Amino acid sequence: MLDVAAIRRDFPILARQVRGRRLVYLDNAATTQKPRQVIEALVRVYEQHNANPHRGVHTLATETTDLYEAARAHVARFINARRAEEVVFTENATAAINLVAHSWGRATLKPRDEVVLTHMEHHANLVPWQITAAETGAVLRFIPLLPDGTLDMDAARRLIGPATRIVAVTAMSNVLGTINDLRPLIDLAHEFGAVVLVDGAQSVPHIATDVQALHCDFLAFSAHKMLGPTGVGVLYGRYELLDRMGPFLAGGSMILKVEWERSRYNEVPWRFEAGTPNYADAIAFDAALDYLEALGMDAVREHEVQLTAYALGRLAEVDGMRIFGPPDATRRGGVISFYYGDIHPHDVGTVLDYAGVAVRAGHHCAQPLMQLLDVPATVRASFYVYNGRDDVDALTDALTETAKVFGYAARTRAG
Amino acid sequence: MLDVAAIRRDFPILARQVRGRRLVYLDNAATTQKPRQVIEALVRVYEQHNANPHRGVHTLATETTDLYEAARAHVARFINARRAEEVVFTENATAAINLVAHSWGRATLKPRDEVVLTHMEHHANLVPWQITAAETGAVLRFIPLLPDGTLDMDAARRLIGPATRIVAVTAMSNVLGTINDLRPLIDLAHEFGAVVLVDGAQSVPHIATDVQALHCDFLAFSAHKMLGPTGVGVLYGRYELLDRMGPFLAGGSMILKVEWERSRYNEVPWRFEAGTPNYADAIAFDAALDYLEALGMDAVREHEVQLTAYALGRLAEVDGMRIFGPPDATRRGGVISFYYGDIHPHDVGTVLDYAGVAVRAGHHCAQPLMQLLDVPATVRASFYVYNGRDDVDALTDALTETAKVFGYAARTRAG
Amino acid sequence: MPLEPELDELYREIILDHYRSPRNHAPLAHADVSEEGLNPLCGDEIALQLAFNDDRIAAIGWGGRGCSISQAAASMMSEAVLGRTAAEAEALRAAFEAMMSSGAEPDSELGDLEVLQGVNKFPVRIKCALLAWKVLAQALAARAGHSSRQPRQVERSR
Amino acid sequence: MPLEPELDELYREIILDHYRSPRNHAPLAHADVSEEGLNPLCGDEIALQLAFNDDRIAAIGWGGRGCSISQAAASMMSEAVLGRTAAEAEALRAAFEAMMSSGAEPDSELGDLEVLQGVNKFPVRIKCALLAWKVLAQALAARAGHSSRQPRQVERSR
Ligand SMILES: Cc1ncc(COP(=O)(O)O)c(C=O)c1O
Ligand SMILES: Cc1ncc(COP(=O)(O)O)c(C=O)c1O
Repeated sequence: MLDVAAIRRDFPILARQVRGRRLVYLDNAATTQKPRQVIEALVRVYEQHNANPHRGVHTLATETTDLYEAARAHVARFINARRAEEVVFTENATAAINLVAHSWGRATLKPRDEVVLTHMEHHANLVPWQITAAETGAVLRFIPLLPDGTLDMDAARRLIGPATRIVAVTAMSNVLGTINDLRPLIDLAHEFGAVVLVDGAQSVPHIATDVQALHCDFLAFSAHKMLGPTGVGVLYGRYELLDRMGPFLAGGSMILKVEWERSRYNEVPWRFEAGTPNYADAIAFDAALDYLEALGMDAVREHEVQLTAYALGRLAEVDGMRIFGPPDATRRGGVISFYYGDIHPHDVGTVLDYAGVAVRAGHHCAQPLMQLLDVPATVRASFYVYNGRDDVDALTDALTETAKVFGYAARTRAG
Repeated sequence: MLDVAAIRRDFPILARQVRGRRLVYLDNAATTQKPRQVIEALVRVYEQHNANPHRGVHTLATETTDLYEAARAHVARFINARRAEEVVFTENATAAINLVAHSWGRATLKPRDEVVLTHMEHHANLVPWQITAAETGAVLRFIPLLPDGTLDMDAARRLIGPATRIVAVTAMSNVLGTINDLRPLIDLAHEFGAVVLVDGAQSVPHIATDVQALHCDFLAFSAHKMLGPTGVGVLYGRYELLDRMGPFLAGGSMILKVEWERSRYNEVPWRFEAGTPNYADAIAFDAALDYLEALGMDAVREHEVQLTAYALGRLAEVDGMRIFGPPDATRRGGVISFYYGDIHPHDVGTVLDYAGVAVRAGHHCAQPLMQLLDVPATVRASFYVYNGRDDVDALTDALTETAKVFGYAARTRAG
Repeated sequence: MPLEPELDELYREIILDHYRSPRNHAPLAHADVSEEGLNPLCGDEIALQLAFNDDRIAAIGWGGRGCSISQAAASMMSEAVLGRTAAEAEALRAAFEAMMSSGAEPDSELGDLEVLQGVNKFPVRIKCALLAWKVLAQALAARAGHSSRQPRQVERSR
Repeated sequence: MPLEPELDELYREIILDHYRSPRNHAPLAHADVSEEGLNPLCGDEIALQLAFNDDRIAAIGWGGRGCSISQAAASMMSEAVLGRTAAEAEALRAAFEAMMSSGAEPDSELGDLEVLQGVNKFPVRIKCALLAWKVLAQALAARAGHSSRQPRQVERSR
């Protein structure tokens, strides 16, 4: 089990007050807070090593290059990639998916080829495919959801077939919390020679990830959702696949030999990293991985399962509460979306903020899913390593207050 | 004049030693060091405000959004843009140029349309245009250089004509130091209805920039080359132009309304910022602009002109020194590329590093220009606000040592 | 955990009343202009219809969904401009926007609308209060002939 | 400002000698295999040609330009492998690479090549010392029939 009190002491922002109340940060699916170990690593780069990597023979440049490449190697180990060269640093998970939609998608897809997505994709794993489909004539197909918020696997088996070129699917829904059972989907896609991109933005921070065991071809995620700094995303790609892909962004570092009219491109992964990379943040991300590994990803998961089970129980006691996603905490991540009575999520969010409780209220970059759920938006509480039961209690207490403001007859049965 | 000793105290890394010697950092054209004011601003974001902007109603999200948008407004003021919405944050200058090559270029260029570049462009302002040209059938034309390293304006007048759609030109060469006289070029391009992209990666950090006076349509630059953190670039674009451009990267935030098969895109500039932006670094960049404004951009320029003049003089005393670019310090930036006797730049760089002097040795992401100069690479020393004459002296002293190692008969006439 | 007075300033009784019982909340059978707008952050949507008698707003109808502030603001707006000329409605809009954006002292002619001033303390919600008024501005502009054909977006959410 | 002893370790007299007077530094008139490689950081280029007599390297020629380390390493490599069989050359290459990459104690058969061990302390320059040897590996592979047609790149610079 995690020692939440000790962990909290590592996060300077958690000492802060919001409108005179303790900050209860439950917006972790959007971005997480940073432990001082990560902040210090960032400061250390700038105070001791800073230089443009890959371009210099001097000491600072050598040090920065080594630290940057060590971060890459660490990411590779963290997801059990075969080699460091399978890790491309991008600006965020969104840029990582765009890289695939562009460099793999535009080069590969032909009219009527099928791109299979699901009805729970984040805009980041939907809009790039809309654009690539429009450019190539490929067609989008969507795996629908069952009423409990899980993927309809029967439908998936009907949808994935010889026309399928890529299946792009999230490992965990940022709205429903659903953890998808990816292996059967991936095996199915591979049977038909399709590749599989996994959107790991919500899963990699919370669940131990092994790309070799998963058999996925691509995996995208963001450092800022796992204690790391902003401005760093990761695209993992199988080496053979990356190696066959043309560049996306072009400029310095991604080239091997430039002439006026044409260029030869560099090896993977540098072929995909044009210009000065965000090395300082990538190096600080290395420290975030250290932090998570010290906690242990299995302990992180266990903690969140327990906290989610507790939260589901407490919220179920609140009258008029409509909770989305699978009811079983072991089948979902620590992300709980709900609609409270007839109170608009935006209003709930504002009142909760007054209680110091930071939740997200909105469409969570999943507008079409909101339509399926038949709500304009939801309130979403999401957990991480520094959250405890006291945070869940603060949430439910504040919801009771919200009901009072709006004259909604909310009662907690046991609260 | 700048108080170099006082400025140095603001830069923690300058207290560091390299192999027992004072760090003499002369690799500023690659990236600059960061004052503690910037590092502290970065720490402050993470310790006090951090949340995903633009997506939340809670206090932290509001604060972060305000700080992020304030940074955008500050950048707009810094370059005298008409409005904050003309500033798009990207990962670096390279990504900013790619955005234009993609969203403007691919949508606009037709076969045989002409893209006019120059023989002094950085790969970042060359390779994206090669790719866009290959995709659209447009043709690249190059403005050649005169022997003193300035643009051949007669040739430019012959090259720019009715077929020209865009002129993409650097404001200052990162190899030669040449400061281009852009206004005549821009006026010429506009006469023919072409748009002009200015690569300001080297100029904006060193010379006061006024996009309205310049009449440029696009301007790209990087925060990390002007005391700011890594991972932040800027694309300035005239509002009317940006507003007509389709998106580049796709995902959260850049959309207005998403349906399963299609999406409507957000307003400018957010249309071009997909996913979670690198807000922490953008906010710290704001502090870098504060720092530069406190020094005064005119004082920065004046300081560099004087230092460059001094350095050109000292280097000219070194026997066997071949200096590239305009001889007049008022017509160039604080970037000096040279070739020393028959000693390969890589070797010079290594020996200088032993003296604590960090310079760049290589092709500086301008491989074809190296061929024009008929050298495999150059050594490049480049200055910023914390450099003084003592740094230049350290450089020339170390060059004398280099000659000794290689048995090259170097003598400084006055040293 | 008692609520802060500030929160009461936001959710004034009159606002909640408009939210629960919105006025003019139905489409018009015969509209001269129809416009819509949306706020992508929270998905608030407002569709507005106006019917004119000469230059005077003779009938108004609106629909949409969203948070209490956006819905109450739309309801209050519909009451406030009904019966006014286009120019008067525009003047009211300007006065309202000034109050919301700059925190300017409310114009006395704003009447009931003044209760929305409390929203000013919640920057992230200002867009909610302005949404209906922005759609009104589109509708007035459309009637004046500067219409943009497709539904215009309103403001980017904050 | 006297130079550090470490720097002398890098620029040993024998290295500078090879740099100034490179051996086998001319194209072969009749080559059995030709390969080239480049290091994008500093623009070092090595073009290598081998002529075989049975399995033995009967003639070697190289060209290119680059820093002292890359040029001296190419010169020394060319002397070291001339007259050896492909298998012997490959064994020498492996021993050299092990010494450079891992800092392993030099294999005694490396002879003069040992002077390049000092480069090991300059991580950024190791690629320079290895460039010629990587091209040799390509050439031996090409001869063995695993040739890749177009000029192969060598290592990404550091
Ligand atoms: C003239 C010029 N343009 C563009 C760039 C690219 O900047 P960045 O690597 O930050 O994208 C640089 C610096 O490397 C430069 O000197
Ligand atoms: C499931 C999912 N995919 C992708 C993303 C995009 O991540 P980012 O905004 O860091 O690019 C997010 C988070 O916003 C997410 O939750």
